[in-house]
Amino acid sequence: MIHDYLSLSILLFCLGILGVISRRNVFTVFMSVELMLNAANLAFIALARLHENMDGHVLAMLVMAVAAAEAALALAVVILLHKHTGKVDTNVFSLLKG
Amino acid sequence: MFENVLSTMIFLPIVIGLAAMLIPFSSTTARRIGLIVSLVVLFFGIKVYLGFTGNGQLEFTETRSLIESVGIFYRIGVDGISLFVLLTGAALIPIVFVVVKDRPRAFYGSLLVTQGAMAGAICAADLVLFYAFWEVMLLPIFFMIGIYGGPNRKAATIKIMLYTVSGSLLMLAAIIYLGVAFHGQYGVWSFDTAGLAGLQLSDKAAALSFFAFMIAFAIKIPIFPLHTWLPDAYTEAPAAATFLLSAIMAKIGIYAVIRFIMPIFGPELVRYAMPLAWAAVIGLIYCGIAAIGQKDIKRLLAFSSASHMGILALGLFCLNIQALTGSIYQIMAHATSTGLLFLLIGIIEDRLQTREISDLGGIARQAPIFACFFAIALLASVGLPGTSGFIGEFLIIMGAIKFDTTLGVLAATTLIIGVCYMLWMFQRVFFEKGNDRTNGFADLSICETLAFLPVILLILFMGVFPQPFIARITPAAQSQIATVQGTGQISGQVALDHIQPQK
Amino acid sequence: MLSQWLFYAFATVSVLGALGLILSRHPMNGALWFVVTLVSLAGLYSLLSASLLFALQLIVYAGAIMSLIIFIIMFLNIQPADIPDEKGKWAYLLGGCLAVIPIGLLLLKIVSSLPEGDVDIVGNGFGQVKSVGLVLFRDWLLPFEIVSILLLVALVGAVVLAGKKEMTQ
Amino acid sequence: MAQNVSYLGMIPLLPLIGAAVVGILHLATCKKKRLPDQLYAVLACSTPILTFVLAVKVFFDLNGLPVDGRALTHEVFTWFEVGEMNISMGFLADPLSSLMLLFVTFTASLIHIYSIGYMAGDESFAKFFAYLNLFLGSMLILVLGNGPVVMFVGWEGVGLCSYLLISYYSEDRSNVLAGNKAFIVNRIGDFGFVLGMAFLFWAIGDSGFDYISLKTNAHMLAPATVTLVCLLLFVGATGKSAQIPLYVWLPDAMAGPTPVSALIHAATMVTAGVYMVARFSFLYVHVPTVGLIVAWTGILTALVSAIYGMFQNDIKKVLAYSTVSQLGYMFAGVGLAAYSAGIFHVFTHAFFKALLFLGAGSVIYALHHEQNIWKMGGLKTKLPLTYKTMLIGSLALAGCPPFSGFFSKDEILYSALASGHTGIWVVGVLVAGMTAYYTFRMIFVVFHGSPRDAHAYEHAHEPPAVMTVPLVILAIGALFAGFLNLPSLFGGSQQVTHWLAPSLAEHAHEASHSIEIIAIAASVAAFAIGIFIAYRKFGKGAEEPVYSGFSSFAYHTFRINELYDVLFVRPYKAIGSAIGNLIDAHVTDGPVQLIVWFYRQFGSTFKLLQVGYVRVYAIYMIIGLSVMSYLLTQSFK
Repeated sequence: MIHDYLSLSILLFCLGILGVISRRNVFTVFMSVELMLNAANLAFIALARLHENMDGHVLAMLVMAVAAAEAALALAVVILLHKHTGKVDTNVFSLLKG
Repeated sequence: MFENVLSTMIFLPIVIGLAAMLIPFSSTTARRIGLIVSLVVLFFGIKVYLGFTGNGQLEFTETRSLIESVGIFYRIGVDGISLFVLLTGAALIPIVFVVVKDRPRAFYGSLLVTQGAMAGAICAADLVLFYAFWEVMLLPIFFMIGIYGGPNRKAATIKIMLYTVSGSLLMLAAIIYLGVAFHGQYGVWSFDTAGLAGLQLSDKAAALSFFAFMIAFAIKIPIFPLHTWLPDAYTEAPAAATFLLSAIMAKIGIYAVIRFIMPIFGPELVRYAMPLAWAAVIGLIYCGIAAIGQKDIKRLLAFSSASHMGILALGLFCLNIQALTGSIYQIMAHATSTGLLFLLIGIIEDRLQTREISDLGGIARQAPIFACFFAIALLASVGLPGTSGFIGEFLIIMGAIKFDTTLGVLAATTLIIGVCYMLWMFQRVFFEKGNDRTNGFADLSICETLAFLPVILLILFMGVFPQPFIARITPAAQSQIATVQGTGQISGQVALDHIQPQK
Repeated sequence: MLSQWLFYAFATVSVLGALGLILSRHPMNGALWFVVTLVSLAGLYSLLSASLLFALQLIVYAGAIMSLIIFIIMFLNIQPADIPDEKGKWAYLLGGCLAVIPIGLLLLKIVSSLPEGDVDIVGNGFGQVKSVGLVLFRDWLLPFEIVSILLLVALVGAVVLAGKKEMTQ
Repeated sequence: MAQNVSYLGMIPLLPLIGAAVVGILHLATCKKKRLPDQLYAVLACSTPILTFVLAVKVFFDLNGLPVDGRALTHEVFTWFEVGEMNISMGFLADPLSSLMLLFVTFTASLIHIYSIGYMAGDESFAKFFAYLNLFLGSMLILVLGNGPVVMFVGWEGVGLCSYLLISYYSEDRSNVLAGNKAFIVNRIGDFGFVLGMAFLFWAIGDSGFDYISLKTNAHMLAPATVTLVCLLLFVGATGKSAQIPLYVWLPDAMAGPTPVSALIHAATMVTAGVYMVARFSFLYVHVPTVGLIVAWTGILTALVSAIYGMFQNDIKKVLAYSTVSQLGYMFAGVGLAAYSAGIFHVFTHAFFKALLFLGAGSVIYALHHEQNIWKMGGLKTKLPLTYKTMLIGSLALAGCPPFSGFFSKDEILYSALASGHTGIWVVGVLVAGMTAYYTFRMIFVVFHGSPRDAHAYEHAHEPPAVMTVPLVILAIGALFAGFLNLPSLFGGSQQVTHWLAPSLAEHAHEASHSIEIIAIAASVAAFAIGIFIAYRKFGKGAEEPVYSGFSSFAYHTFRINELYDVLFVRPYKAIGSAIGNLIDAHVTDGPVQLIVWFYRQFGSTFKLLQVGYVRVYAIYMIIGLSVMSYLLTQSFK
């Protein structure tokens, strides 16, 4: 049964990756990252259940906290981006172009 | 302080130099501090000279543990060869502080740090320690060229930096290899020169390490065709940095060949002496001819310096006592003459804001003392008898002819080549009619005259009475030759005795 | 048996939500789809006896974080014209699938080498507030504190960033 | 055998001290309050006179020694000692060097005194005298040096002074160029000298590198080495003594002040090559082939420069070419192993050529630096003393019996005939005629006829006594010096030859008196013909000729300067410029540039991957991850 949970977690993680690499909308990209975090959380909790050890739960909580911090910062950046360009497109940023 | 003379000579300038960079002194104060420190170093240098007995061993040695687990020691000392290189540096640097004025304090700080590091590189008897000082002495030079240099300073800095650093890294690899090989043979770690001389290396390994060292030193000397960084760097660098590069650093390259390559890679040096000597001679002729085509006075002198370094290098590779003694003697002679020339050119550049030969003229009339000093340095540099340049050049040519007739004949062309561009330059800069720019040229002040005078006298003295110097050089040179030719090979056991520091 | 059926239900819903997220054009739609995923994940947590996490998932994730995101989307008042037109989206998705499949397969392979276990409810306070709290404050105190500092910094950073008038060029 | 005396070192040292004192005083005061010129004059003139006194002492000391042991030495200090090379700074006075010493210090003293008048009022009066003293010091080192290396010190030193004094009026570019040319051409010769020295040293130098040891060990040399060494040393001599192909610098060297031309470029320095060949006579005598090369080079130089001399307008150029020509005679003499004849010609030449130059200097001085003979004329009434002394000098130069030049030149021609080298003799006689022609062409044009420039003529006046007294003294020398070596034909005993004999390794060319009479008759006839043609053409006034055809070619010295310019100077400069500005930056630095280029290409290729979109970087990452995963999956099997 645990294998099913873990497989679901992998599926969600892969969907998150797909979202990150194929979409240009900042919000979608951001939420795809959140999806990946959640997939990881699911794996943590499933494995915690498997080993009956609650460290996994604690880690998942920490991940949530980090996600919250990330959300705060990322959204601030998004606001800046929008203020600056009026767009929510990641392709607007191309200063790294060689 | 009086027990550790050499350490004082090394670290006093470094510490004060770093302090001068950090503490907000005024430019003049920094210059004065620099002058005092360099005079103190000179004082210690004279002390070393007086205390030197010349027994063929390292003297004034100090040994401290640095990283004992891998056998790296702080081990310094001087012998008959390093003594004169050390003294040349100590004697010349005070002039820089008198002559080069109105530079930011960091400039003077850099000068001091370089001075200390150079003394360290000269005195070091441990390869890793040598490598450390070798790198440290370059850093301030990079800054001096990159920050205070001429219009194309950035390109010049990048070029010299990449050149020297790539050479140094090759050397570092070889140093590490030698250390590992020593550990493999004797079961202990050591980077002591005397000990490494006893290593038994396979032919291939020895040849590779030899070339790694040789390339590093050949870049610094420089030996054709690794000289191409030199014209740009010498031209763009401020006079003081050019002075350091030409008068002292290039000489440390020559010195390092004698100090490290001769004992450790004797057989390889014998095997590859001929091609290396050819490279040196080609460089000597090539750079000498190139000098005639220059329009920039500093660039002309840069090529001239490269050409003269060719003859010094040739002296190393002839592997006979005349040529080697000549080379070591020429280290001092060329340092004084070229160093002086670059400083005097720096004065022209400072006062007239130009280095173009075509902008100059008639300076001899405006500034007779200046012209006289310049002429003496120039004549020494073309090897006129009665000046220091003759003795070294003569000995090297004699040695070269003994080594290989063709090489010797080609080396002797330096008599003709050198005089062509030097006279051409002297004519355009000092003779002919002055122009609006040069008519206001002020002669050397009394202070500057007094600063240059000892060196001028030294040039003449070394030309007339070379024997006091040569008598101290020949035993050391003789023992190096003997080492190279395998008759004076040091065994590894000696190294093992070295490894435990004397408490 | 029920738990198994519930798992499949939640799993299906969460995958659908995730697909909705990555496929929907407007971020608002995506956000709503994502809430569905988060809620169904909360259900899965409860199936795994993680009652505290179940609550936190609903409160913090589906509640606080998602409402923040939705709030921002609304705050920016994104017009259809502002949304990037992603012409090659399907090509990217297809290519992305190709790139992601080996990763998924590797992970599945790793999972299949793990021991299997069932998901019956565990007794003696597993996943309860008290026991998780004991672990958290006893064994994980330092990471906890670090995360708190991280949150503080993020807070300050967000204020600074969002408060800027113009981006400095 | 050789006697050690401690005053020998003083001889070169004195003028050097003089140079240093005058030079330092000049440098220290020239920008502020100038010291009076008289002080410098006294300081500078005292040293050559003192050295002359010492030279006389050396002569008498030598004379007091037995003939075989006539050598004084003074080892001042070990100069340098490296391995088997032990060079001492030492001096040697033997009959050869003492003769040189005598006339060098004698003419130098007179010319120093003369210069007081000639250079009066010059802006850097003191500098001139410092250079002159420095020159004298170097010349004495050259003459007295006990071995080739010490000689080389003086050899290069005189070259330097020559450079400094030619460039003396340094404002004018052509003067400085002449100086450069002199120094560089001399250096080409020095190149040969150094190599010759080196080969000699590695052959026999390790058992002492002074003349005495070399002479003792010379028999150990392989013939090939002797030939090589002698040829190389002769290259040095051609540079210093202006022989084909390196004579080009000497005519240009006339850019210097006239006393300099008299001292350096006529009387002393340029004869150093002859002296050197005579010094190494113990080597040259073993290689007659090289001697023949030397003799032919000399006599051809004499011929060519006599041709040039016939078509020159500048009074100093005429004298310069005559110097080159006379030097050619000397080399013909030493080349034919008639060393004493060559040296004797050096000796007499010093008197009459110095006299001629100083006389020319008086003329130039009187005419306010006019040197073109076609602007002079009729000066014999205005400058009677100069005229008389110059006439004596000219007769000596032209080889009129019984003036000094007659005896010395004749001895050379005689030895050519006696040794069977008729070709050399014929050319020599021809040159003697040409010499008479151009010398008297100069005398007639300058002093006879009517003034061509009335204004200059009016203002011309005899220079002060300080200049004329040396003229008179030299004229006496030019008159009588020849009698010192009077051949037995005239009842003399060849004192100079006997004096020099211990120093030189000479073959005497014994021949009958009849041959000697033929030789004398031929040269006197040549002299008479030459002077007759000169009188016919110029004796009663003549206008400046227009040179065309051959004469123009000869006036331009066969365009040798242009030829050298095209053959050597320009290509050298072009190569220098090419190397310095193109080859070094693009070819030698090529490998480095190639590496740089490679790095750049590498970078700009990979730059294309940096599209700037975050998403794309994520894709790269995922692709990498995916590949890694694939590989790991494979490896799990």
